[in-house]
Amino acid sequence: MGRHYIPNSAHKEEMLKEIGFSSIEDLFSDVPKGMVKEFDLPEGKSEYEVFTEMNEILGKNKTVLEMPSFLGAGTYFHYVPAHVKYIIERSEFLTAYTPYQPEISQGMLQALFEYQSMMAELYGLPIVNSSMYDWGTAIAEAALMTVRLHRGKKKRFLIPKALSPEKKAVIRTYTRGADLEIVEVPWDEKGQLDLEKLKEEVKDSAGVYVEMSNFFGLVEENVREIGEIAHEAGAYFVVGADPTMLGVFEAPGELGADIAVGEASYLGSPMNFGGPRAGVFAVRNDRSLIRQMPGRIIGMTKDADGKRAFVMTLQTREQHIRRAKATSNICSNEALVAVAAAIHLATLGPKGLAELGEIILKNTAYLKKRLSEVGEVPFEGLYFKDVPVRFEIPYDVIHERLLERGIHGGYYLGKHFPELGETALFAATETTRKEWVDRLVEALGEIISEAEL
Amino acid sequence: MGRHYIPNSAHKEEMLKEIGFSSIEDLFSDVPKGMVKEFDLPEGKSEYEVFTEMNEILGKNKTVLEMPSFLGAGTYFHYVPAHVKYIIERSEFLTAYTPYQPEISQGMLQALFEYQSMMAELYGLPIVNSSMYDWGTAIAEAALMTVRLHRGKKKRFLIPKALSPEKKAVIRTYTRGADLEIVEVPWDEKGQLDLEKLKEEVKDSAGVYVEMSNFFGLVEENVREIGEIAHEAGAYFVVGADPTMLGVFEAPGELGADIAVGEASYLGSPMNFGGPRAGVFAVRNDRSLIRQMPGRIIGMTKDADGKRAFVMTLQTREQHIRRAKATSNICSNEALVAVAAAIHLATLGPKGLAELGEIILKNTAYLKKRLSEVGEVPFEGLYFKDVPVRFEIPYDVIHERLLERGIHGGYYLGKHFPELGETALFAATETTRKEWVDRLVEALGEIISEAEL
Amino acid sequence: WDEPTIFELSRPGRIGYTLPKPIEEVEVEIPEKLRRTSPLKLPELSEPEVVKHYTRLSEMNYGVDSGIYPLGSCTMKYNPKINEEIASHPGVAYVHPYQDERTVQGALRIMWELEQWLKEITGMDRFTLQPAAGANGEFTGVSIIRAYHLDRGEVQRDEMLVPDSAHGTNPASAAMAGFKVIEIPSNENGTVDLEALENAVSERTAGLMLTNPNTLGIFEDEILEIAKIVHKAGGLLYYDGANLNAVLGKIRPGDMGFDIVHLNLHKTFSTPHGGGGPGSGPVGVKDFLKDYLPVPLVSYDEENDRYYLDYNVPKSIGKVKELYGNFAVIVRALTYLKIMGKEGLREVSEVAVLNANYLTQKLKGTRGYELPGKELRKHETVFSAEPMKKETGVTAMDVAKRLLDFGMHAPTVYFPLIVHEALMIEPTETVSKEELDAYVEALKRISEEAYSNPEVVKSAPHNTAVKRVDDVLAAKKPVITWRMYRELKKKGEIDY
Amino acid sequence: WDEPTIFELSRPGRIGYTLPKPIEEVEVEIPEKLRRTSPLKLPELSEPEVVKHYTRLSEMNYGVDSGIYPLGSCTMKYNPKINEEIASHPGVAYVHPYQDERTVQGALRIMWELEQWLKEITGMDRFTLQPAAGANGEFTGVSIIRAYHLDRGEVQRDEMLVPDSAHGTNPASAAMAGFKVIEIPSNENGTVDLEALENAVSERTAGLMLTNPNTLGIFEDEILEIAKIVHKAGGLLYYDGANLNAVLGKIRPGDMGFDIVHLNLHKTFSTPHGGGGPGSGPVGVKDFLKDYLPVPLVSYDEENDRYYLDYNVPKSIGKVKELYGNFAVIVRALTYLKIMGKEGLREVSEVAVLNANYLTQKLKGTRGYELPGKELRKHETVFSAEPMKKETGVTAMDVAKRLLDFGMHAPTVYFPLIVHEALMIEPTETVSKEELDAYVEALKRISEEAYSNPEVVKSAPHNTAVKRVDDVLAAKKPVITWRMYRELKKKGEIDY
Repeated sequence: MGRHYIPNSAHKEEMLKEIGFSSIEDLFSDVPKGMVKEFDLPEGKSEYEVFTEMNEILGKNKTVLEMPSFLGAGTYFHYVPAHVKYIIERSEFLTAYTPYQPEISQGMLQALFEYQSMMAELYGLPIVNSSMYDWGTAIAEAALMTVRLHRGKKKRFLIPKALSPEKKAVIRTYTRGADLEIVEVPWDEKGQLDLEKLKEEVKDSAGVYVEMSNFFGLVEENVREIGEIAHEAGAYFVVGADPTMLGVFEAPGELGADIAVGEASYLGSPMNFGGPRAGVFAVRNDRSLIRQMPGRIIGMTKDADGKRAFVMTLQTREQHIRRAKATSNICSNEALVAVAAAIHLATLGPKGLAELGEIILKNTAYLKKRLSEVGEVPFEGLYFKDVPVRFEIPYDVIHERLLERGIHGGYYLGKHFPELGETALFAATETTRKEWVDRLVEALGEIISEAEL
Repeated sequence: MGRHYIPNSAHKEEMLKEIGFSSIEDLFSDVPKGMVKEFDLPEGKSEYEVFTEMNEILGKNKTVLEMPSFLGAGTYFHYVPAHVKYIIERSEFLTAYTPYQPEISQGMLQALFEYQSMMAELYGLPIVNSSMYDWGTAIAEAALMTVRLHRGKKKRFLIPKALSPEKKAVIRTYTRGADLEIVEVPWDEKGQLDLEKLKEEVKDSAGVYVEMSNFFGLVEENVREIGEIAHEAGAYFVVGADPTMLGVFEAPGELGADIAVGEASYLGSPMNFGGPRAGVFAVRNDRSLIRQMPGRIIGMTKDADGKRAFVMTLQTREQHIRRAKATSNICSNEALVAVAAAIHLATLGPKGLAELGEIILKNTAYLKKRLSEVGEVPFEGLYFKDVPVRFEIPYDVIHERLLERGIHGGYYLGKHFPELGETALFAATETTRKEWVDRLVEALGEIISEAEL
Repeated sequence: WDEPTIFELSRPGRIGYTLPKPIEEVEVEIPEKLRRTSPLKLPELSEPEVVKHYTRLSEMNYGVDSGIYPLGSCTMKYNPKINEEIASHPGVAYVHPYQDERTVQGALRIMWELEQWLKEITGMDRFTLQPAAGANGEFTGVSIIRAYHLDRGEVQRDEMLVPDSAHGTNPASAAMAGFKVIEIPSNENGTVDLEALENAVSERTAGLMLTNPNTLGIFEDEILEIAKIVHKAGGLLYYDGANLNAVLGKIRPGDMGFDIVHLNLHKTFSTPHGGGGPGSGPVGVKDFLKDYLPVPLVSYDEENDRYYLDYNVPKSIGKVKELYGNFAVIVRALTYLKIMGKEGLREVSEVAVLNANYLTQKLKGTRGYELPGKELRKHETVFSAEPMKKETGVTAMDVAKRLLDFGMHAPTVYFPLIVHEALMIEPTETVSKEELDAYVEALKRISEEAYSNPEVVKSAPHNTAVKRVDDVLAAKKPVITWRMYRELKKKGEIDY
Repeated sequence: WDEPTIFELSRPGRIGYTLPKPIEEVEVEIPEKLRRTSPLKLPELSEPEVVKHYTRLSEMNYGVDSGIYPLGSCTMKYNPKINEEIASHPGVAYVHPYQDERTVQGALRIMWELEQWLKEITGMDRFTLQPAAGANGEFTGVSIIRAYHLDRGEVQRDEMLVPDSAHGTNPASAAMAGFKVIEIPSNENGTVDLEALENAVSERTAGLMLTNPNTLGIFEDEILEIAKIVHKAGGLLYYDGANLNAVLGKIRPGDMGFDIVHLNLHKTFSTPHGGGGPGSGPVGVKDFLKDYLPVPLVSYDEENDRYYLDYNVPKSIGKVKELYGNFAVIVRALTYLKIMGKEGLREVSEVAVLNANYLTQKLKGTRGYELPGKELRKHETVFSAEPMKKETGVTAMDVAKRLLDFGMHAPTVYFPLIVHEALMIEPTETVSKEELDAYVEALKRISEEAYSNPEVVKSAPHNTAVKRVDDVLAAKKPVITWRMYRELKKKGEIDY
């Protein structure tokens, strides 16, 4: 098998002869003796066999189309319009690589320039790169960047305690080499970032990170104030935002952010069991920030005829030129995911993005209202997508019983946030259906009363 | 809803004003009063809602991926390589129409020319049109064509009795307007076309039709002889062939066919619950035949610079020019299905097509061997894809019991061929798996012994 | 660029396929006289080469996603991608038409649901989805007319009336069904001449096939009188649905007096045209004709909530195509309808008509183009380049070819036949004002060129993959296959 | 052609989206200070316009299906379409990463199965699929090296050795993980200078990052000695898998002495590059390092036939990316592996190496191009255009640009850094002999042009959508967004 992908399989003898070799093994004559070996691998199969085999394996996954699911916690079931998928499957986009030759890559370059332009609008910061791996690595790179901006003299970076455990883990791993101290700022009794604690901790920090809605889905009310505290202490202010909220919520740049990050894959990409995703990375138009920025950046310029054209730019920050002194090691990024986000944004426009944000707010409010009937929402406030609910009985029991009823419940918080007790995060988006929520609440009611018996 | 497909929905007032109309209703002022009405139709829905709704409806279909199925009888589960689907989904092919403007349609024209060329190789006849609706309508058009070739002086057309009821019905409907007499020639005790009866009936016939493997899957042994009988009687010889057998079986043209027909969708297209399909239509290189041929034909020619180019040709046969005197009314055909077949054929090549034919023969042989253990195969001979099996108990009982076991049995023959008794056609292709056949035979064994108790 | 034919790309020994092994390695003996001995010169390529070849060919083709495609009477509207996504569901592709009804309830429900939409949209009472295309639908319709009259013993009704502006398929379909075709002239407005119609009808009249709006894009405002005349004479009224986009969601053929309707799902209902097909041409009839429809119909047993194939059609004309129709096309159309809904469909016709009139008014008065018939158009418009031809020698075909140079698809040309040098333009509702403006601009520029530098138009196109294609040579010396090409080339009979 | 930006195509009021209604029409109050007041200048278009725009953009882009794409070190092989079909299964797209393990057994099994393949292919004992790309994998690998030494108390091991021919990501990743990078020079053969290596290792050595074959396409034939030197000094050996295509199915990094390996699924395992990503960079380690891998791993409980996410990794470095990796890429790679099988994989490397050597030999001796280092290459080859530059002024960049005129993608240029005017060509196994011949032909023709008419090369490309792009201006006057463009244009600071 495999020969159907390999045209010259049919011409090996002829080609070898033409270049004066007598066998394929001659081409490997520089390999130490005994190193070439027979592998213990299965035989190849026909496409049909692999098609059925992979279909059968994938059929063992239960999808959110088959089973109402209330999982969120950083990954959300948004609907991706069919034309977005259709376009990014066009081989000219799909199979190209990094546009090293701009003259035959104007399509991808322009699409990425448009992505940068749209994200700049959303985040209110004019310099956007053409993607990081995901939101988590974008925060981590931002943390490293704030340290570089302080020339390594400050090695402290503040993050909220109410942050995704995934993101925390990534930040810690990424910053270990640079010996950063990552400090978690707790939430107050309202679930908001504790400003007093922040003031205590902010001294000597290179940067402060906050998200416009925290891991519990609570909209952070004091983003602007947090930024002021950071700036007063000489720290850079890094703001994370879910792009789907930015049609109705103020742009991070307007709230004082020096750097903004987010998750582009919430627009235009399905969940894919967690990947691929794409991190948004935006900064103020400030030479010092731009110089320290990680990632690929597309710029507009002109061609030899004076015509508008696009090209990768500011590459002297990058690893293929600066090597060990680069701002980041990133090379392959998530360009296609970024293009998908751009296509989705171009489809939504300002009105659609605002409408999307409102629908999510309303659906979250409905979910919260109904869940309050069967559990306790620990913090008052405005929720976006996620809602935490505390139960009187162990959540694993609830989870089991829900699953038996064909419903996938929320994300258990107790493991990473034991102080919250038997609390789980339930999420809503524009795809959430009323009948799902009603079924969930009914099931929860039943389960709780059963348990109380 | 719908405005997202309609850019000028946002500019109606402005555009109306610009052309001096004051309202949309002005544009319909020539419509009789009261004719414009409010329709009783559902409101539009979002793409997401329709996506889930259609998914749920389609999810109620049980596919042959989920359930071993032995249905054939003119529709077969062949595997379509992924790249075939991928290419015909490219919008330049998918969304174009008939290539009326050859200068910007060279892609589709060349692809169809290549389809014609490959089918000409398969069927051994050099003139091929760029598709009919399906095999059935191709036979019907061939029948009408043989009558036109006889200037309407012969109005008799012979078909085998062992022909698909679908095809028979189409032939009868199509030829009623021309007052054709359709005569069915029975099979002999070996299941082969009865040559003696044929000789009796052939007199005054405009054409004789036979298929290289009949409806029961039996390979017709005397195709050449049937052609000789037809020709001796002054009738045109029309041969039908499944293209997947033509890598190993002789080309119809070599067996004496004046006209050959077949089903192109067996290559490159899935079953799609029966449609779309595409009829192959090929004739000898004879001016009189070409003049009477139905359908679109692509030809090679040159452009103003003398460069090779492709164009629709011999259009004076067609309805848009000849109107009531056209050779057929066909306008839209099945171009994309034909292109899919061409891509699949280009992928298979001569070796692949022969291998495919052999695999089908072998799998059919295995199916026949195993089914002979539990029922009776009424005719000896070589089978391709379909195998008839007669049971001692009513087939509807067997069908029910198989379905209960998650197996879809064969096509019941008793309705259209009562003389065969409780017989059903079971089919194999290259997609048939050993474990399916073994499960089927085991289940049949159980069902039969249960019934005998 | 030039892409070689796939035969030229072939190299012996290359393989593009994988196939599963046979279940059992038995020898299967093919009788010697049937074994293939003749050459089978199929191309030999690897998969990457096949994909590159067809990718490059596709890039030499213009589709709806490439730009404006205002081919008159073809309704080249945007094909929503959600249609394609739904049609690629395994529940479409991997379903056998003979499966037990209990295992295809989804498929049957889709067909049934589509029928309900089409009934309300047309004002008909029952539909068959079997026809594979518009012409196949027309044949179905006229076959029903034939069966109806025969059934009533009116064997003498062998004349089908067809306006001179009709699509070519109308007379061709009528002839195929055994009718004599009687052509009805149009009046100076571009609509059916009532007097001529009165004179044409008789006890031999089987029916009248009509498109409304007609192929000039003009609404037959006397449609109720037309219906009265035909019905009074004992004929039936057949609606060619090719132009339904003009009245979609606003006006129903059934309310105009039509008895039979065919629709083109690939035009009005946004399914892609596939470079010439597959299409789908459902046929709807009024109640009194439903017993003549092809078998099977799809029916719904409300009591048992069960959809089924209904073969109980007592006077059925039989079958016009194998099986049940182009199901994958049907799925797309239903998807579209559900998204559009009542208001969406009305918006379609309103904007389609607005766009056509906008273009008409913007272009009107441009030197060389003439607007025949009434000014008020529906979804399409027809101009005549006759003045231009007379004054400059530039023909409608030249104008069409020159448009290609501007990256735009040409209109339908030389149709309808009653307009000399016809340019038949149907923008559809899915193009923007800017695209319409650019199209008008291009046509105006061509007019200027025709009067100042006609050669540039006559020798167009200049910027396309190939220059103007010699179709006369193609017909004179047919080269239909690669094998023929090589043979003729060898003999020196062709020089390209 | 020129395609306007999507902002220029925007018209107020147009709508391209549909959204479901909210569950309940409640007022949700956004605190005033957080409500958006700043402008949100997103484009407004209908869906057909969006699709046309991006379709046209795509047609201005060159991909693997467009023609030969021999970008050195990038392994731009054909991406089988079956990979895409499997990756579009709902069981990929519509699965949440936090779902109960019992509902994602398919996903976990796919990850587990892929790991088994990769283990055998590399000779490693355990893999993480978490890294999103090669560089992310490198960072994972060097972080493991760091954790390993720290865990053993060898805090002084802060030096990472990297050959001067290495990919730029190697030193960058090492630096990110906190290492000091020590560059090891190459010898005249183009391979690691053993003496220099001997001199460089010390008790501060954490490890050596190596690509084999290296970026010149030359196999490090002294690899066993290299391994010995590094291991003896207490360092670990890291394998940059970017060039694995050269030895796939024939030789295992583990057998060469490597302790850690990263792979690029988007290179060696045929998943598409997406215009720059997503990729996937799994990292494999020998048994003694498996406790340092990122969490979670995917394990299989044979007894209960259950796959699970395994967080029990005692000394884990943590996470290098959220969640579990680019699953949709992983699915594609496994599909490819199952089709290829043992023999298929070996065929890949054999023909990839054959193609590279064929090209090398065919091009060798052409005026202006020089072949540095050893002649025998593996999957790629590097020529220097230094003689051409000296003799004609035509640079490697000019040669690259001129190739575009022939409809071919350029090689990687100016890399590896140790070769002046480098042209780094990696044909891969999926191109045909004719494509190789045509590429050599083009390079020879460019050589002729350089010596006869250098201007035509220096001013290339001539036949592309845009002429040579001014990247100096782009860096001098950055224009990163549409808003910046408009502002700068208004101020007159840019003239395009």
